[in-house]
Amino acid sequence: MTPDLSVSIGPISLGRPAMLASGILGISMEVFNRIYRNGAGAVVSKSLSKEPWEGYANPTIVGIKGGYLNAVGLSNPGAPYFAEMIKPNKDVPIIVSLVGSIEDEFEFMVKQFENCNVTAYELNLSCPHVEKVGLEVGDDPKLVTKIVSRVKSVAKAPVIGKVGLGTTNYLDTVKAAIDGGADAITAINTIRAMGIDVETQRPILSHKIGGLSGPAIKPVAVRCVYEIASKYDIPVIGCGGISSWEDALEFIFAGASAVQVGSAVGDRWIDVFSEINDGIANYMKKKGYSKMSEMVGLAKRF
Amino acid sequence: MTPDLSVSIGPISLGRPAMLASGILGISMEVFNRIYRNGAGAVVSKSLSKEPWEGYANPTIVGIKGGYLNAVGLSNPGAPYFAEMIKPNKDVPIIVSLVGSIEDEFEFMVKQFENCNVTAYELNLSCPHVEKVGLEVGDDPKLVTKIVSRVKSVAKAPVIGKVGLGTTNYLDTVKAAIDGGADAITAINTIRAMGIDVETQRPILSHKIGGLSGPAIKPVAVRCVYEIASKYDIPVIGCGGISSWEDALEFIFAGASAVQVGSAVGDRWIDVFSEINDGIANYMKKKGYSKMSEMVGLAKRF
Amino acid sequence: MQSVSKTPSIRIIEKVIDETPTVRTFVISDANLADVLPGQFAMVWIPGVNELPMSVMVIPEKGKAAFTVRKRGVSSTALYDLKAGDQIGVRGPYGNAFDIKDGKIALVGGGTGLVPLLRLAKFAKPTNDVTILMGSKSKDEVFFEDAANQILQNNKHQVIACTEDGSYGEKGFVTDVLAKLAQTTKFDAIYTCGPEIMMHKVVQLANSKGIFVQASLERMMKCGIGICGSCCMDEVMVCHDGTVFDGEFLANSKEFGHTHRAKSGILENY
Amino acid sequence: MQSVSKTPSIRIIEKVIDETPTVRTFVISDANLADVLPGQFAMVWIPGVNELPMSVMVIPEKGKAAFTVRKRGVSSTALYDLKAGDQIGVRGPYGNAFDIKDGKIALVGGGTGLVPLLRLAKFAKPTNDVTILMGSKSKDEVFFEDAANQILQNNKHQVIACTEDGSYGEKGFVTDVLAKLAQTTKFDAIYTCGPEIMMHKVVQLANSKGIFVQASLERMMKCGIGICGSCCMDEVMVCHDGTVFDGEFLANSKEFGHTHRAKSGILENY
Ligand SMILES: Cc1cc2nc3c(=O)[nH]c(=O)nc-3n(C[C@H](O)[C@H](O)[C@H](O)COP(=O)(O)OP(=O)(O)OC[C@H]3O[C@@H](n4cnc5c(N)ncnc54)[C@H](O)[C@@H]3O)c2cc1C
Ligand SMILES: Cc1cc2nc3c(=O)[nH]c(=O)nc-3n(C[C@H](O)[C@H](O)[C@H](O)COP(=O)(O)OP(=O)(O)OC[C@H]3O[C@@H](n4cnc5c(N)ncnc54)[C@H](O)[C@@H]3O)c2cc1C
Ligand SMILES: Cc1cc2nc3c(=O)[nH]c(=O)nc-3n(C[C@H](O)[C@H](O)[C@H](O)COP(=O)(O)O)c2cc1C
Ligand SMILES: Cc1cc2nc3c(=O)[nH]c(=O)nc-3n(C[C@H](O)[C@H](O)[C@H](O)COP(=O)(O)O)c2cc1C
Ligand code: FES
Ligand code: FES
Repeated sequence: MTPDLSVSIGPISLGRPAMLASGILGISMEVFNRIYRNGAGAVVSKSLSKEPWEGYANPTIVGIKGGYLNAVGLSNPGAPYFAEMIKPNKDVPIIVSLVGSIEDEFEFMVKQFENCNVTAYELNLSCPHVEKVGLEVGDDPKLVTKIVSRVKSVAKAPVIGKVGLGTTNYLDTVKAAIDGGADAITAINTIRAMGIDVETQRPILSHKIGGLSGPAIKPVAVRCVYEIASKYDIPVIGCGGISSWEDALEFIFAGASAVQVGSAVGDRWIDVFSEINDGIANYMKKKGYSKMSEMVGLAKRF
Repeated sequence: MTPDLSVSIGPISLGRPAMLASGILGISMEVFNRIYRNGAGAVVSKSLSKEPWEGYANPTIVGIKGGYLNAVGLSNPGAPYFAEMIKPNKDVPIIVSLVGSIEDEFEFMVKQFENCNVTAYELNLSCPHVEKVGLEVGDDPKLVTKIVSRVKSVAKAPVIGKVGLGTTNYLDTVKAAIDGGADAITAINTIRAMGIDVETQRPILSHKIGGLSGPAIKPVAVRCVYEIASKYDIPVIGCGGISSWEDALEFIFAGASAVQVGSAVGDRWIDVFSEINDGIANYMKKKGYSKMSEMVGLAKRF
Repeated sequence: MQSVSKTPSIRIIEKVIDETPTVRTFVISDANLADVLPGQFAMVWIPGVNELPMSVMVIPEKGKAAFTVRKRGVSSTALYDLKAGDQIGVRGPYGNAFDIKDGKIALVGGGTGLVPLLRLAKFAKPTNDVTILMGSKSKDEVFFEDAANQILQNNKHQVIACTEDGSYGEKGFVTDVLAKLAQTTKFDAIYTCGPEIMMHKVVQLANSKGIFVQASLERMMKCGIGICGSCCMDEVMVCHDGTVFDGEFLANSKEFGHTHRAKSGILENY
Repeated sequence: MQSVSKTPSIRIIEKVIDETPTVRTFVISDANLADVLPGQFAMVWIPGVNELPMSVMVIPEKGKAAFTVRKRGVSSTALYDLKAGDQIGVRGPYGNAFDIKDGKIALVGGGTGLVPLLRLAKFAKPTNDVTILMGSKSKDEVFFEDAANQILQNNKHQVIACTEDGSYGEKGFVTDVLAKLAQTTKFDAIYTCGPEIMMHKVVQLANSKGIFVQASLERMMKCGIGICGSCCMDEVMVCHDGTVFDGEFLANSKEFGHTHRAKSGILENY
C-alpha cells in the first residue's frame, strides 16, 4: 500500500505536504506550473502589494554560513497584475501571499482575485525588512485581528496568517490572527539579521538589515511550530530551513500539518520537492503509517 | 608598530578583545587560568545562582547543523562556592555571571564576592530555557531596572546586562538595563530553539526546548549589536557564533567594543582566542589601525 | 568540481583597460573565476551602489579574471568609473555553459556580449574552424579584435568586425553579415550573445537552416542562484537553467526576443 | 581522518550479550564507531532517560560496535534493561587515545574499564607481549576473559583474572597482583582503566618504578566535546584533553584519585 501524502490544513486540502514558500521563484505562472509538476503540494506567491514595488537595490540576496540573507524589499508586480496572470490557472493550487499596512489595502487586493482560482490567502505579517508592513503589522496584534477579520469577510478562500519573530511575542500575533478568524498559521518568516563585509566594513545587503533563512533558522522554526501547536488549536504550516524529508518530518512531528520550502531551492534546486515526497513516503512505509495526519504532532506525546 | 589589542568597555579595561562566554568551560579556576594564558581577554563564569543547581538530565548539549542546541538547565555550584574558589585569584580578569529571579537574590550573590577580584558582573537576563530566571526576567523591563539598580548599589565592579531574544522587544530590555545604571550590554544569548529526532520522534534535548548557539545565530547577533549601538549610547559586547577573527571584527564594526566566544570552543578548541587575536592584529597592521577603539562601529558610517 | 561561492568576496582591481570610449576591462585575481566555463557569470558588487551580473572575461595570466563593462545606467557607470586599487565584491561562478560542437562554428556577438564568446573561443577544440562576427555601430566601438585573434592563434579562424555605418570592417548589422556568410559556409554550430533582438534574429536564422544554435541570455538578476525568480523567462530561471539555451527551446519561448521582466516582475516589451 | 558526529544518530540494538549478572553488552551497526581508537568513547542516548558516556567495545564483525554496561543507577539500569530491537542514539567518537609502546605491556582493568583496554589489545603491535590483569570481587563478576584471549591470539600474552575473594584466578586486588608481577617482570608500559582509586594506585606504582603509564579517566560528562566544562579536572577537560592521561600529568594532579565534580560542578571526594 503506497502511503497517502495528501494533507489537510484545516479547510485547505493538498495532494502533497511541501509547498513552495513565498518569495521564492514566485512571480510567474509558468514557473508555478513547473514547480507543481515537480512535486510541490502548492505554490505560495511572492507577497503582493496593492501597487507594483521595485524593491531595494542589489545586493538583495547573498549566501552566508548556514543559509541566506535577503532584503529584497518585497519587489512584486502588484496584486492586480498578478491576478490577471493567474486567471487562466485551473490545476495549480496557488496560495496568494498579500502584504500591506491596513485592512482596506488587503480588501482591495482580495477583490482582485474574485475570478481566480485561489487555494488560500497567506497574509504576510512577518517580513522583517520593509517598513510599515510585514513584521511591523505582526507586532501590532490589534491591527492583525482587524486585517484578518476584514480579509475573512471578503475572501472566498481560507486565510492563513504568516508569523515571524518580531518585537512582540509572536504567540500574541498568532492569537490575534485566530481572533480575527484565521484558518491556519504559517511559521516562520526569515529572522531579522545582518552581515558585514570585513574588508569594506560595509553591511553586505544594500538595505543593511535583512532576513536570515535556511538551515540556520530551522531549530528556531521547529520550536515556534511546537509552541503554537501546543498552545493553540489551529493548523500550522511549518517553514524555515527545510531542505530534506527529515527536516519536513521534524516540523510535522512538532505539530505542523504541512510545510513550506524556500531557501533549499537555492541549494538543492526544485528537485527538493520530490526528494521530500519520496523520503516521507519511504518513512511512512517503514514505520507503517498510511496517512500524513497520523504523524502530525507526534513529538508532543513525550 | 604592533597594534594595541586592548579594549575599553565603558569602565572595563581588558588586554585583549575576546572573552570566554558564560557557560562555556566556566566552573573551574584552573581552567580559567588556562584559557586566559591562551589569549582570552577575560573569562565569564557559568551563570551562578544563590544555591547550587544540578541542571537537567542529558542530553543537555548536542551539535546540530549550524551550531549547538543546549538546555543545560543552568547547573552551577552556586555563588558562595564559586566565590570561595576564586578568592585566591589575582591575575585572571573574571566576569561573574549571575542568574536569579529577584533583586534580593542578586544582592545576596554580589555580597559573596566582597573579597574577590571581580572584573565585572554580567547579569543573565536571557537564558532561554529555565523558568523564572533569564529570559523571563529580561522579558520584564521593570524587573530588569530594579535588579540592575540594586546590583549597582551593592557592587564595587561594573555591571553588564546580557540580553537575548525573548517575548518582548529586547531593545526595551536594553533600555531598562540602562535605566538601572548598567555599564555595558552583552548581546546575545542563545536563541530559543528545538530539535526533534526523526527516528524516535522525540525532542532531542531532555528539556525539549533549549537554546541555539554557534554560526547559525551570528547574523542575528550582529544585527542586535548594530541595533543597540545605533540606538543607545552604551558599550556593547558582541556574542553569538564568533569562531574567527573575521567574525569578531564583524561585531566590532557593528558597534561592539569587545566580543565573547562560546560554541566555537567546541569546534576550534581554546586556540580560537589566539587565532582571533592574531587575525585582528594582522588586519590592523594591514589597514593601519593602532587601537581597537578606532574600529568600533565603523559599519554605521554607511 | 567547480567551487561556487554565494557570499561576495572582496577583490582589488589590479588593472583597468580602456577598450572603447564607453567600455573598460577590469582585471582582478580570482582563481575561482579565472577558470569559469564559457557562458558562466559572476555577481559583481560595487559597494554602496549595486550588484550586477557580469560575464567573466578571459585573461591570459593564470589566476586572473576580468569584467568588461559598458557604461550604461547608474550602476554600470559606477563600475566603469572605478580605478586600479578600488574594491569590488564577487560571487559565483553561476549558470550553465555553451556546448562546444565539432567543425565549423560561428560566434556572433554584440558589445559586451563578446565576453562569453571569447571564453568559448578559448575552449574551442583544435579542430574547430572558428568565425567570430562582432557587431558595433561604428569604428570607435570595435574592441576585442586583437584579443580574439590572440585567443584563436592555434585555430583556423577569422575575425570579422561589422559596423553599422561601415566605418570599419564589413558594413551592416552583424545578423545580415551572418546571413550572407551562411549562404556559402555550412556552419556546424552558431553561438550568440548580445542584444536580445540580435540574438533572436541569429536563432531564427540558425533554426531555419537547421544549424545547432545556442544563445546566452540576460535578464534582471538579484540572487543569481535560482531563489528569487526575478530572472524568470517562461518556465526557466535564466540564472540557473541558463544563461545558455538551445535554439529549439528558444523557438518555443513566448518571451525570448519579445519581453523581459522589470524589477517589480512586470513583463515589459523589448 | 576520523569522522566525528556531534548529533545523536539512532541505532537499533541488534544483540544483547549477558556478561555477568550485572553486565551486558549491546551490539549495534555503526561504521563510525566500529573503528574508534582505544580510549575513545561515545555519548549514548537512552531516549527518555539520559545520555551517558560509554567506551566502545570491540566486536569482531566489520562495521559493528558495542557498549558493555554495568547496571548501577537509574540511567545505566535503563540502558541495561534494553532489548534487541530497541533504539539508542549515539554520537562520537570523542577523546584521545592510548599511545601504544613497544615491548612488554600490562593492561590493568576493573569491570567495564576493561572495554577500552580490550580495544587497546586489539591495536597491540605483533611484537607486544601483553599481560591483562582483570579485577573483580568474585568469580561471577569475571567477564571478557575469552574475549581477551581471542583478541590477543596472535600475540604473546597472558590473561590474569583476579578476584578479591579468591573464588577465581588470582586472589586479591588487581593492584596487589600487579605489584607482585612487577617485581619480576620489567614492563615497558602499563595502561589502566577502572575505578579511580584502582587507577591511582596503578599510576603510583608505575611512577615509582619509572614505568610509562597511562590511565583512561571518567568524569561527569554532558557535552563530551569540550564545551560545558562539567568534566574538568585541574585545568584539563577529561572529554577533550583525555580521557587518556600520562602518569607524569596524573602525578601532579590535585584532583586525580581524590575529587571529582558533581552535576552542579561542586568538587566531591571519592
Ligand atoms: C548574465 C549576465 C551577464 C552580463 N554580462 C555583462 C558584461 O559582461 N558586461 C556588461 O557591461 N554588462 C553585462 N550584463 C549587463 C549588466 O548586468 C547590467 O544589466 C547592465 O550593465 C546595465 O546596468 P545599468 O548601469 O543600466 O543599471 P542601472 O541603470 O543602475 O539599472 C537600473 C536598475 O536596474 C537594475 N538592473 C538592470 N539590469 C540588471 C540586471 N541584469 N540584473 C540586476 N539588476 C539589473 C539595477 O539593479 C538598477 O537598480 C550582464 C547581464 C547578465 C544578466
Ligand atoms: C569516558 C567514559 C566512559 C565510560 N564507559 C563506560 C562503559 O563502557 N560502561 C559502563 O557501564 N559505564 C561507563 N561509564 C560510566 C557511565 O557513563 C555512567 O557514569 C555510569 O553508568 C553510571 O550511571 P548511573 O546509572 O549511575 O547514572 P544515574 O544513577 O542515573 O546517575 C545520576 C546522575 O548522574 C549523571 N551521571 C553520572 N555519571 C555520569 C557521567 N559520567 N556522565 C554524565 N552523566 C553522569 C546522570 O546523568 C544522572 O543524572 C563511562 C564513563 C565515562 C566518563
Ligand atoms: C529571497 C527571499 C524572499 C522572500 N520573500 C518573502 C515574501 O515575499 N513573503 C513572505 O511571506 N516570505 C518571504 N520570504 C520568506 C520565506 O517565505 C520563508 O518564510 C523563509 O525564507 C524561511 O524559509 P526557508 O528557510 O525555507 O527559506 C522570502 C525569503 C527569501 C529567502
Ligand atoms: C552549553 C552552553 C551553556 C551556556 N550557559 C550560559 C550561562 O550559564 N549563562 C549565560 O549567560 N549564557 C550561557 N550560554 C550562552 C553563551 O554564553 C552565548 O551567549 C551563546 O552560546 C552564543 O554564543 P556562541 O554562539 O559563541 O556560543 C551558554 C551556551 C552554551 C552553548
Ligand atoms: S536571479 Fe534570482 S532566480 Fe535568477
Ligand atoms: S563533558 Fe562538556 S567539557 Fe567535557
